[in-house]
Amino acid sequence: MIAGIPLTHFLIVSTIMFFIGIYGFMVRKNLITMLMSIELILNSVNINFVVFNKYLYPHQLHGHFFSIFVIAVAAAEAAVAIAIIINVYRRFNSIDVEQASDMKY
Amino acid sequence: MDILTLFVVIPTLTVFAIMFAKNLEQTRMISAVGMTAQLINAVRLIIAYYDERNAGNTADFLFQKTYVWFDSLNIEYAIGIDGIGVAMIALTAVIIFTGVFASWTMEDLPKEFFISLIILATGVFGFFISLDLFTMFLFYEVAVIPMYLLIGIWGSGPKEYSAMKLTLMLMGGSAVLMVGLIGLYFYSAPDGGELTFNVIEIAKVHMPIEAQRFFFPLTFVGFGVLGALFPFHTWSPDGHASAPTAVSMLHAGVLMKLGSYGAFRVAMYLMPEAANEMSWFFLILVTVSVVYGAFGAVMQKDLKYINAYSSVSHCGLILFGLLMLNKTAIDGAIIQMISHGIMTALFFALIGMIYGRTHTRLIHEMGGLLKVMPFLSAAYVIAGLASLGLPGLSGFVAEMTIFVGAFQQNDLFHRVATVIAASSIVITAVYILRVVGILLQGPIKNDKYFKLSDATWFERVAVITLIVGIAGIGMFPYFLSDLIMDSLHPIMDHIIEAGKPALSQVSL
Amino acid sequence: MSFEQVLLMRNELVLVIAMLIVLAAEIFLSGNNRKLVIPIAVGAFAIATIIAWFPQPEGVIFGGMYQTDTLRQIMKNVLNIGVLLIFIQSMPWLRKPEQNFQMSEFYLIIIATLIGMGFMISSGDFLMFYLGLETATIPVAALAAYDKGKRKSAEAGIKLILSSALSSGILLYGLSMIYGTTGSIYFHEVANAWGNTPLQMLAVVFFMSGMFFKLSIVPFHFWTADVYEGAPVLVTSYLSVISKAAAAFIFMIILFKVFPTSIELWKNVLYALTIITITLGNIFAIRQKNMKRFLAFSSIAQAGFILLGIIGGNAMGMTAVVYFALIYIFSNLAAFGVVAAISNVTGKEYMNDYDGLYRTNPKLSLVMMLALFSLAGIPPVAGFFGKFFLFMAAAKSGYYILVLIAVINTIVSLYYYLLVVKAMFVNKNEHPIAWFKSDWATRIALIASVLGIIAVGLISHIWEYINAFSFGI
Amino acid sequence: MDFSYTIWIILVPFFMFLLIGLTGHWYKKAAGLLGTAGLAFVFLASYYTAYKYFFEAGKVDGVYQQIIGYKLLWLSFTDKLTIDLGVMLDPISVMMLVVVSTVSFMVHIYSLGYMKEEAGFYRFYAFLSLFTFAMMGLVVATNIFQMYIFWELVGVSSYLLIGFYYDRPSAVSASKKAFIVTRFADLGFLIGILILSYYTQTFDFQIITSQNGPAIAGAPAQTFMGFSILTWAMLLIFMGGAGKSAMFPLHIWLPDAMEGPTPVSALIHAATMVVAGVYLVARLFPIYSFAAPDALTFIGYLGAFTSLFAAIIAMTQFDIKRVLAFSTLSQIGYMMLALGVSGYGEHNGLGYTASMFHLFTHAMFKALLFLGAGAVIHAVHSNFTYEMGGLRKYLKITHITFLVAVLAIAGIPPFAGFWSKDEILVAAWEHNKLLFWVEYLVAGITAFYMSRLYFLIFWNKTPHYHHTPHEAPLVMTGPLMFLALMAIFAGLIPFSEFVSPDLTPYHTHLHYNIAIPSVLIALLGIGVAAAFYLKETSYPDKITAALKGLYKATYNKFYIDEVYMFVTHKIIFGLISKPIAWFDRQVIDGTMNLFGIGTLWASRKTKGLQSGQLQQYAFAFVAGAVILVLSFVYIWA
Repeated sequence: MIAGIPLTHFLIVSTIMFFIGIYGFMVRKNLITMLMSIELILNSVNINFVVFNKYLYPHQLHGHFFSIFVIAVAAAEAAVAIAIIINVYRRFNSIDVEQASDMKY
Repeated sequence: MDILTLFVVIPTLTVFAIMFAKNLEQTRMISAVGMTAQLINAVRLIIAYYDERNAGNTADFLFQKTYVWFDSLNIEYAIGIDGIGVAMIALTAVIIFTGVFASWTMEDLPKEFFISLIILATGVFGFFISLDLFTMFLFYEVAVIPMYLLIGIWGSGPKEYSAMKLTLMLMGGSAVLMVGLIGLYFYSAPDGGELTFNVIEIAKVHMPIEAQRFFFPLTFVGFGVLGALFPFHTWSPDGHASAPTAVSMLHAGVLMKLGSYGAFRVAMYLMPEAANEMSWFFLILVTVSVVYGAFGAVMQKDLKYINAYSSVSHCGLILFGLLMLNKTAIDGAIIQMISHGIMTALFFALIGMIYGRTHTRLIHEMGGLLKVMPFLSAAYVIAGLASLGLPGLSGFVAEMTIFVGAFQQNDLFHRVATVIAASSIVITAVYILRVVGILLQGPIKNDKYFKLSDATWFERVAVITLIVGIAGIGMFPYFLSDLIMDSLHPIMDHIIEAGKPALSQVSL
Repeated sequence: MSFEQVLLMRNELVLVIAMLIVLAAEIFLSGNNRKLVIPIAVGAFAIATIIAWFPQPEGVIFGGMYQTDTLRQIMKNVLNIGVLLIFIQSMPWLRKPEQNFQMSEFYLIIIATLIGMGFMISSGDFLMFYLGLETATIPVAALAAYDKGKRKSAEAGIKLILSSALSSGILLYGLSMIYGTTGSIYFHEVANAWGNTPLQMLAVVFFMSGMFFKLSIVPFHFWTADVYEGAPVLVTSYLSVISKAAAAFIFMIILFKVFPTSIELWKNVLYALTIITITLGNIFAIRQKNMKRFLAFSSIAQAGFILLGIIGGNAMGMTAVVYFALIYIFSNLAAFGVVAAISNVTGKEYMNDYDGLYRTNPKLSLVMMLALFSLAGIPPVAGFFGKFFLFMAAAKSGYYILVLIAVINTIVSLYYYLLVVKAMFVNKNEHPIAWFKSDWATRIALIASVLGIIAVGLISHIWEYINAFSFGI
Repeated sequence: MDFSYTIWIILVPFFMFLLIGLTGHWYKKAAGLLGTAGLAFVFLASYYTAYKYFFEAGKVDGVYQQIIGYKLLWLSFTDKLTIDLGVMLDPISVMMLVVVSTVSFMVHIYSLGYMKEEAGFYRFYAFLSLFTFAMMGLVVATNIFQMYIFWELVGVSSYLLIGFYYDRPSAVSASKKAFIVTRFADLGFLIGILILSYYTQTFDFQIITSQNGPAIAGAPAQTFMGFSILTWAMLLIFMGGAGKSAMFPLHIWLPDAMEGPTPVSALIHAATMVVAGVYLVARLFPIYSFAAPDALTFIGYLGAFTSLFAAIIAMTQFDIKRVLAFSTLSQIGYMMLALGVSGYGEHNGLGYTASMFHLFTHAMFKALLFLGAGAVIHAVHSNFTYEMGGLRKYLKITHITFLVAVLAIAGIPPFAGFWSKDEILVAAWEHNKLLFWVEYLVAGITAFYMSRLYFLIFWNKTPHYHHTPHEAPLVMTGPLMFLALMAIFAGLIPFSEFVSPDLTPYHTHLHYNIAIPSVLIALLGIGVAAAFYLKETSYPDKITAALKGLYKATYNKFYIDEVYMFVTHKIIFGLISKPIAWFDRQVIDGTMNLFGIGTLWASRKTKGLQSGQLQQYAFAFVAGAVILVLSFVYIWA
């Protein structure tokens, strides 16, 4: 199914995803969108793990395992994050990240 | 318990005892008793030291004890003492003893005051008995840090600023020093033996000259900051001006000596090649500081500032003697440590007592005090005369030994430095007599001064003890000089031996 | 896998049990009895700490994912002691009525993160390491947002969770490249396959960035101050002390074990970041007025000092880091303990609120002073020894200039520590914080901390004990 | 014979000082008697020693010996350089014992009357004892460093005594000036000692002055700026002597020192301490003579100049104590000159002998003059001659004794001054004609201003006195009479039989070809003075008007004081000390503060970094990572 696609293509995709994620994290003001950017980063990592495993080390499963754990952890992270975002919304009446800057200097 | 450790234990016990004191009376009684015990112990030490020497013990350090502390790092609690240390301990014991009496009427937070003061003294005693650089450094910092509270809480004037400046500058010195000490440690076994902080052990090895060139300035300057080395002396005027009486006494009297003692015992003794090679540079600095401090004192208006600058000048003379690198000059430098210690303590004690009565330290606001407080004024004159090097008082002995020693260096550079430094004795006379003239002599300027009383009994105890010290050294200097000279032989052989090749290269 | 092998995870197991006990108590207690959760939790944890203390053999399980040895045990015990002190300090705070409905969460979350740290410290491969790291991080974000009613707390929570997610993303990206280039996630295999290729270098830098975030090394530190300020005091102390110590430890282990051949790389990284971190941490700390924020920045500078122990890559450095962590825990907990006690009673958290504190609350002031002196490295309290040995460790590898810069920085840090001392002892105040009687829990915690501060330095056996098990590259 | 008891000559005054100083405030008046009793012992012991030394034990084979009566190791600098404290007896030190003890004893007695009203009576006696102790220690010094020690001590006792009336600002500043000026000179002394001792490796007088010693036989060959190193050393040592003996230009302190009580002026600032410089040169004379003749010549010229300079100023002064002070300067100049023109051995040493002789006689008549002046001041409560006149009617004994002293100083035979001055003039004539003529002139001026003073006090017009002046009590006139006897007869001592540079006695005789002209010029001086001042005349005013500028300059002591004031206040204080104080506070301390301020400034400036914006934090994070990657992966790897 993926036989014809070289490794580098995957890596290019994952790298682009990684940087889109980072870019999104830095410019999007909505906390939820920022969280989504994080997910992009994590997914790029997942792609990396899986394709490295598949292409380079097909006799073992470390990468697959790792990506599964990452997905799980990402879910946990999202849960906590969204809970906090809700709390932020209650306190600030907004989920704009720039509003949440009471503390500085 | 061995006699040296007692010097740390007695004040520590005193501190604990003070914690349970209820009021000022109890606090000062405990302090006085504790410090008297310390003084007695110092006398015991002197006797024991002479006994041991007379019995033919020629070891460099007597009463040596070594307890391993951090085994894997070979850090020890190593103690031992030679004649120089005995002298310094006696000095400290005298000054802390008088310091307690000078702060007899400390109303504000007396317990805390005496505790801090005695902790400070503990650090000093510990420093002088230590042979291990780590322990020595530890005690050194213990001695420095209570200064912050002592000045900050009980000081006067811009006390917060002064306390902060003093503490930071001194700790800055000790920070630099720390690097030097660590360097000494890692070069203490160039042939692959066990690394050590022990002074005796390090003195035996030959440290590579490149390492010495790097660590000697660090160590020397590190100690030098406390010894008021120009241009790192500026903590001294502000610090002394703001400090309460006993603290000024102890600080100028003993702590500043810690700096010069360390510069000698650690920097110069352990890194003799670098000491020989670099002494010229520091010699320029200290020569400047001798004259500079004296000139700085001439136009000051505040009694404590005058004395602080005079301390810069006199402590510069100590370093000057040390850097001359010969027995006589260093002997003189160490006598000067003792002499200046007692003398300046006396000065600060008197200034404190005068301030306690007139509530000003500006000399122009006072006048004719000789009439209303003859005892204090006479004592002030004696201190002044000691400061300007009157024979029969301690300053003369020290200064002359330094100058005669300095003149044994047979080249133009050292000669010129000596003449410049010697000229400070004239400037010293100028500012001392100026103060005496304005402050003590002349008509009484302020009518309310007629009501002032002379010294109380506890003030007299402090003052007389110190004057006896000054006059004792001044009239019978031979014992002190001999005590120091004996212990100087091995050290100087070490330093001079190291300097021989270096000197032939740099002879002017 | 035999029972003995499972018992190698004893520390984590007892913590899990303690957590279950707390959970059970939370479920079964109701009404007025609910407050019993607090002593039950603290008691359970205390027992767990004691059990974890007993010596145990070294070993490897899960095919190398989990390994334990004495040094890791020591580290875990150090963390346990710290957490125990935090728990004791937390008792009066959680007894307050406004915390009534969420007492057990505090304990549950902290124990959970502690378990995460245990696994992280014991990890033998990057997967276990990652899981431990996340377990130790994500719940803390919830803790930071613990004061649900406060804006600052919510802000701290969101800042912590998002930035830590970003950092772990970047760290993971680095890990994925490590996996890609070496084909393994086991520490020893990675180390064997390590070739110092540019991609691997990139991977190491990404990995280190993630760790620097945890250690709050400049410029990865910005979250620290805001989170510390917003979070409840005890959470702050937990964050600043326990998580940091654990992260520093495992960071050092991985550098020493996995990337020893890249020492040229990470040495230079550490060299630069040590200087920047200590300096900037100090400079930022100087201007702080809020005690928590102030301690946050000071803890940034302290992290810089920890790097000094790592940079030399020698056994002395490792001992010094663990030793320093121990001392740091005691010192910082004492400081935070005082801040917490005052904050609990009066709600005041600013430095000028402390003016004249000594005249009304001398004992608290003394504890604070000792703690600050220890942080500043003033003898005879333990901080002096910790710092001195860190410097020695760096100097041992020849970094004298670095040490010189670091010690000069200690003067700056001394300045701001003295500012607090000055506020308490010197400054005059018309309305100082009135005298109050601390409850016994606070007292026990503070006394224990002070004993630690004094004893850890003077008693050389602690150092010797740690030193026996540490190793260099 | 054993002279070890002589140590008590030093120690007794010292113990008196301690005793009176520490306990005197309990018995006040008795302190004077106590001090005087101590001095009586010193007086007797000194005379006894002199007798024993000169007539019994001192001479071996016709040569006087330097006898070490007592010696104690006080401090050792190196193996060779050690300070001993001890007593060395040789002709000049024994002579000085006599001089010091005589004058001091007389002053002690005199002060019982003169000072009895003073509040600080016991303090006065304590200080007098201190001074006597120091001066005795100085003259019997066995080595140059002992001399320096006591040199400083006499300096400080002089300081204390000048400032005795410490609530009088003028006295305070005078004492300060005296101390600082001499201290400055002592710096030279000290450096001289350092140089000398470095090259000779000894302080001991016997060794350095011996013909085979390291200073003379083994003189170092180094030169510095054209002169041999020993010349420099001896010049610097002389600087100390010049300071104490108030040679130009270090003389400025002496006139001001008259602020002290008059007995003090008599003792310290006329008879004993101020001649210490002369004594110092005499003590080291062999070195000057053999190893540093240039220095000796310089001393001669300086002495001559000072004597002329001071004599001219003395003519214009109205404060009787100042006239006497300048006359003292002038006479010390004589002594210095005599040393300068002296050679070594036999008759060549006449200058040396004459100098010591003049020192001796001068001590007697100058002390007498001061004590007499004290009696006058005591009687009229003023120091100024224009408030005096005609006092011969009221103060009979004082008048006679004062007259004796004036004649003695003017050099009228057979009074003491004549004999010693004659020897000086002879020595000058034989060695240096220029100096002779200068001194010849000065002899005339001396006779003039001394008789001017005498006439102004005891003759001239009688002003209106508030209360009738009355003669001083016996306790004051007694010493006057004793000293008058000395002033009459001291000249008859055959001094060359006792004192000579090579310690070998020789004979001198009167040189009529010099003695007669010198008496004539003295008589001329007295005659002019009598013409001007015996009665109130207008001559002085006329001459003053004619020489207005010169007179004013002279009256203001040639503005030397002003020059000093300028140097000290404007230059030392204003241009060195104040700038240093400023520099220290602003620049050095400012630099230290700058570190602090700079750090705080940096702290404030960087606060924008911590903006509170999560995304900026993230940016910093990523940027940090990228920078690390770029720098470490691509540059360093």
